[in-house]
Amino acid sequence: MIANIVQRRRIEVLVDRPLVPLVIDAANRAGISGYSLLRVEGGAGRNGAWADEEISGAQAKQIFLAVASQEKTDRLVDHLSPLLDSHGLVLFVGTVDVVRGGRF
Amino acid sequence: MIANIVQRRRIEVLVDRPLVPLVIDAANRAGISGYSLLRVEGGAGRNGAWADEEISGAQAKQIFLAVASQEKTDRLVDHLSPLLDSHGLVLFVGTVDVVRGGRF
Amino acid sequence: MIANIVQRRRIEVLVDRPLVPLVIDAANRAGISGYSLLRVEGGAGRNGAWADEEISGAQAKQIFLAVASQEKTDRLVDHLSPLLDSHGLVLFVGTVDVVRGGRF
Amino acid sequence: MVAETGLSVLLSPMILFFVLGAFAGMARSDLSVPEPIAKGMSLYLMAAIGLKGGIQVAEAGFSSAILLALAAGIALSLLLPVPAYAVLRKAGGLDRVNAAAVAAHYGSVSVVTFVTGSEILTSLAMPPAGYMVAVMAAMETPAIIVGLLLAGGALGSGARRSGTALWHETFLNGAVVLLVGSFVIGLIIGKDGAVPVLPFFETGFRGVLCLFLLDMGLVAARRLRETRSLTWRLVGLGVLLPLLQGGVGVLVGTAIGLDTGSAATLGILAASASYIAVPAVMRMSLPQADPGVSLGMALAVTFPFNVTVGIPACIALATRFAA
Amino acid sequence: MVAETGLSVLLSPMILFFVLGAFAGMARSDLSVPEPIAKGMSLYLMAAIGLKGGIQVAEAGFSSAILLALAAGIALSLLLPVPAYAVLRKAGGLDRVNAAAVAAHYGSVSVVTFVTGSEILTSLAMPPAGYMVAVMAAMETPAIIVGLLLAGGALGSGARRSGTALWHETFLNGAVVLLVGSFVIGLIIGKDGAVPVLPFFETGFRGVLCLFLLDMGLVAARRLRETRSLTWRLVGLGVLLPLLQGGVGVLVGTAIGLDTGSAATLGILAASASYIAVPAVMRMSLPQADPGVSLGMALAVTFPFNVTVGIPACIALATRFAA
Amino acid sequence: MVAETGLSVLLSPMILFFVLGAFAGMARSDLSVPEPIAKGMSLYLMAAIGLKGGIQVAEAGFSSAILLALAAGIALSLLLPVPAYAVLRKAGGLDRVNAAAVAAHYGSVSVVTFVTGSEILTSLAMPPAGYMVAVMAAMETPAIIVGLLLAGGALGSGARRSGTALWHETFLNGAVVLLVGSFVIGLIIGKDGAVPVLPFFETGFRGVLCLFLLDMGLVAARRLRETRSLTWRLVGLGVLLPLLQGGVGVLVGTAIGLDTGSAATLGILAASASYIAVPAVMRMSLPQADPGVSLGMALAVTFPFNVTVGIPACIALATRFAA
Ligand SMILES: Nc1ncnc2c1ncn2[C@@H]1O[C@H](COP(=O)(O)O)[C@@H](O)[C@H]1O
Ligand SMILES: Nc1ncnc2c1ncn2[C@@H]1O[C@H](COP(=O)(O)O)[C@@H](O)[C@H]1O
Ligand SMILES: Nc1ncnc2c1ncn2[C@@H]1O[C@H](COP(=O)(O)O)[C@@H](O)[C@H]1O
Ligand code: NA
Ligand code: NA
Ligand code: NA
Repeated sequence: MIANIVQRRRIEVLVDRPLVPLVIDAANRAGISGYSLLRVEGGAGRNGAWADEEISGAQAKQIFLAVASQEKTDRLVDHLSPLLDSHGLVLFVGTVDVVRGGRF
Repeated sequence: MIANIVQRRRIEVLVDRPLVPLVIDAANRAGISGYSLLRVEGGAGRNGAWADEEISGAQAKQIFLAVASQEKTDRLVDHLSPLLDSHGLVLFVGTVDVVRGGRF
Repeated sequence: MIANIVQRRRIEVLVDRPLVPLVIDAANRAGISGYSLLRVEGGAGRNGAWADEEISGAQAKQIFLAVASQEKTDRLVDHLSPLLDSHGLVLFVGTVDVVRGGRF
Repeated sequence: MVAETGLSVLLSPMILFFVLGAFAGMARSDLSVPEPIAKGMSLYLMAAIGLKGGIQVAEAGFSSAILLALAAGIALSLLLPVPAYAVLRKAGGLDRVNAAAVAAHYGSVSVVTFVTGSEILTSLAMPPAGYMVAVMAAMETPAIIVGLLLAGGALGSGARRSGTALWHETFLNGAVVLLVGSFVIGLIIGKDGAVPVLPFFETGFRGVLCLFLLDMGLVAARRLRETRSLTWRLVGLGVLLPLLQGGVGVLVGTAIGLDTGSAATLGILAASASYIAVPAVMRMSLPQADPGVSLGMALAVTFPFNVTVGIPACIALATRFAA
Repeated sequence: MVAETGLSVLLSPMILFFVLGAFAGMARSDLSVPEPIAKGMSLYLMAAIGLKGGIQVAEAGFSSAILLALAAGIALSLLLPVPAYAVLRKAGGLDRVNAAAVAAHYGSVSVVTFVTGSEILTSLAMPPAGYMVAVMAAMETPAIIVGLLLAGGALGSGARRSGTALWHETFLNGAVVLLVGSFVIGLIIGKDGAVPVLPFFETGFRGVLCLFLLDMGLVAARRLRETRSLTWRLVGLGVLLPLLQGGVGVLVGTAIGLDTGSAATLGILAASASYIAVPAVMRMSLPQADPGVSLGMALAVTFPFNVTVGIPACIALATRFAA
Repeated sequence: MVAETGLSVLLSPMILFFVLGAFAGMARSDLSVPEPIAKGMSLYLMAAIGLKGGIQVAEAGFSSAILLALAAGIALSLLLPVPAYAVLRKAGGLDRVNAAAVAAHYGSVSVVTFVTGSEILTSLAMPPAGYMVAVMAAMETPAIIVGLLLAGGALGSGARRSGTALWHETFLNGAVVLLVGSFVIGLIIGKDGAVPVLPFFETGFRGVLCLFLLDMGLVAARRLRETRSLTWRLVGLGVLLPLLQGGVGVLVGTAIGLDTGSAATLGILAASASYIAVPAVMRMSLPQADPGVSLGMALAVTFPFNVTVGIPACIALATRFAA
């Protein structure tokens, strides 16, 4: 690979739609301003199975996906950790190579 | 990171919609009860390109996404391996850090 | 795991919908013929926040997801690198274990 | 009369489509209505009833009855959650946060229950007054504030966002904005101005309601099947609360002098439980509450109960009071 | 007569929208109908025809013709896959599993082909009887069972799920439930009860069909373009099978004494191939079958052929038999 | 007259729904129209106006006016971007690529502005001629080519794809295909052939337009709020360009002898800016252009301006010229 490549963390937070602003807020406070929201169509967890056909959108979920430096990731994890159980978030962090990753 | 972090496997299975129950079934037998289903809007493979505008939903696909321990992952892979070719599944497994991952 | 497992790269390219054919084209030239397109429902970046409710689909985005060998991945990254800034693409590459990965 | 009304209700196409959906959901059929279609139909229904309500008020003119009915609706939405909370804690065995969340759902209203009730009343030649749409919109959100007060200390944790954010969610909730907005548009354009658009909002109305209720049946049945949060006690309360609240609503409506159809509708509103506006606000403001409990009760128990039994019961009661 | 019918068919707005879609798909235009909208339209069309069929039967009353037609339909769905399977193996060069899967598609029916045929027949003043909707619903799934038997040993691999799951998929398939359910609702409410909802299900019907056929044209053309599984032989069979099966259907319909429109419709049903119910079940029960083959033939070859040539041919044949 | 027309326009249900959407978007309400529903409504609107235009031309017969109007429309689409480009560079401070992209948007047209204008003209008893739909379709894409020429050297980078791909995008763009296709279908079937499908395309038309404009209001307001690319100068040009271009359009329309309604419509088309066809092509062919600038101006400034002020202004001007 010719381009300048850096390692960054790839953060995924599975979150109920009405709580997405909370996660974005936490990300902004952690210095993460770039993110994407993926559509989740269904799933299962401790509360049984769900599908987003629900008329009430309150339980529909999205994946908040952000690529960020280790440092910002740590800050985001710090902000979200206390909410994981109370708000039913699921959070996991992988590692990716980013081309021209300086801006993340 | 202050929270207790563990390493888990991140499993993705690309699967035709009508076959999703098969994968969920295999996951349950492997002890994996938490998962999410992501929307896939199109793609291409050995059978050419497709888009989910198809009137018949039989070829629309989803991504089955689950985070689980190495042990459960191995069991799921064992269950699904024989179906990869016959049922046209695509399966890959990454590694992620999970905060408060005890329950996975 | 009993099956024959190989390591492959997992490429994600965040791309505006009208530019997807460009990425597919680059992938084909890199020898990557299998890919999936994921729905992205919103996000934020240097140009502020967006949601795909936009009436004009020109700014709606998809994630181009492909699993490929290191070699093909390098070629794809080479092809796309010059476009990252001019076309506003976001590209990152992770590592995954693939069962029966010979064909990727 | 009750039995008769009940039967004619149960054999109307709308209710039969609901039953079909419930059957398909119970039997695990793969029948499903795409989520954007369901949301599109609910936007259509809300715009249509808002518009028609506004036009009717523009025709009938303002009256003190409107203000009385609005005040009664707001009072019901504010007060009903209190006894409901007590019952849910005692008889339902819920903790503070969950009881408060459920109480807020039951203090608020269900748009589709309202629409179904209005259609049935219209077919029985006692349509509710046009301003009842405004009453419904006014009842959507007061219960949320009471619910949060009842949850009390629990508010603390989400506090950072909840000041303005809550206020905002409460008054600028999509359903409220669309209902009130269409109502005002109806008021402005009046009957004559509405001529070009009414065909759309009238021709399709009952048919769309059929398909929407088909989906509601599917959703209610699936939720009943998948839920792990409902106990038999809670199911019982999901039947008891609408009966009690519906009775109070009809009583209040009759007491303030509403016509029979409107009094019955106030009862139907009081009996109904929100499954759109309130759940989203609760998820944001009381994230510790289990949505499985509140949505399970509102959607899977109370909604089907109201559509089949609660509405005819409110109508019968209002008719008796009127006689 | 054939030519005349054919021309008037080809110049109807519905078929012209189909042709427009096919043109756009062939020319790689980026015109597309969002998938939830397409699904919403198909729910609407199925509810509408179920309802209308039920209402017509409620009007006309039950008769032995209904039972005869149902029996004929089920028999066709069960038996047609057998010769189709033989032809697909011999002339089409398909292996056992794929031949069985395709045969199941052709034994079952296409709702949109049925609707298009009914509209054309109605415009020619020989509408099919209301109960033909029930016949269609009855023909949806028997072919699936025969297809799986024909696939024989191949069943083994998916066997774990296939016992109850298959039974379930077959009888509680969404399309079947909605068609039969709406039919029963139509039966129950009758013509009078349907007054409030009919405007919705009638006013929009042909227009929705236009937009749906626009999408079918797009989908068929794109599939034809993208497919890698179709050979010229299979394309030929995609034209031959509907002609043969359509002929048999018209013959049987005439033989059991159906009126001309209904006999033509039985032929159209026999000639049509499923692209909704069957593909999903096959994907589940015969995952080794290549959906590119069966959907390619059913959607990209047979559907366009039927809509433009097969339907007029069936009508012409039924008219000749009647004379 | 201007004021009067303006007021009656502002109080029509369509514009009031637009205002409601804009209010909800500004107030950050969570009201939203699902994206597939919005796309479905725009397909419906385009099919309906194409069809109706074709039917009207089939009725009225071809005339030299049609060719004149088509030529005028194409000329406007080709020429208007040139002065717009100059203004955008000088007064707007945009670089070459962005000025060219924005100029292309303003040379092209907005379908919804056209439809809204036609409805208003019809309510004022001066409906535009049926062929104006064809004029609109003809104006959709010429501006794209001029825009790319203006961008000049910048074309280089995307050059590989742009030869055939651009040609293709330009002429087989989904909106163009659907508009022209439905127009041709209308021409073929004529008034009589359209009887079965017209109820769908007429009954719902204005109501669907209301809901679509509700969504446009939401989208425009949200874009105005989120945008980081708009300067006050660009906002000013988003008002000035439609006024100038609209004036030229009305002038040309009057000069070539169009009736008042059609001349006003040519002005409305010239004043309107594309936010569907052009943005997608620009994103592909001029990826270096910031879509925030062009969409911000077209959607968030010019569209609301036209719907509330620009359309009445064009109508008033055309009426004055006619007098
Ligand atoms: N192990 C997992 N892997 C992926 N998604 C999960 C997992 N566990 C839970 N989820 C998702 O998170 C949601 C909430 O989970 P829970 O908090 O367990 O109720 C579920 O409905 C799933 O969509
Ligand atoms: N290498 C790949 N990376 C990501 N997705 C793939 C890949 N190969 C196949 N797919 C997806 O899997 C589907 C089936 O692939 P196939 O089994 O090759 O026909 C395709 O339509 C794609 O959506
Ligand atoms: N760090 C990030 N992580 C995930 N998605 C991102 C990130 N940055 C940008 N994006 C996505 O890429 C789009 C374009 O970003 P930008 O090029 O910064 O305008 C955004 O709208 C997001 O959807
Ligand atoms: Na209530
Ligand atoms: Na058949
Ligand atoms: Na213009």
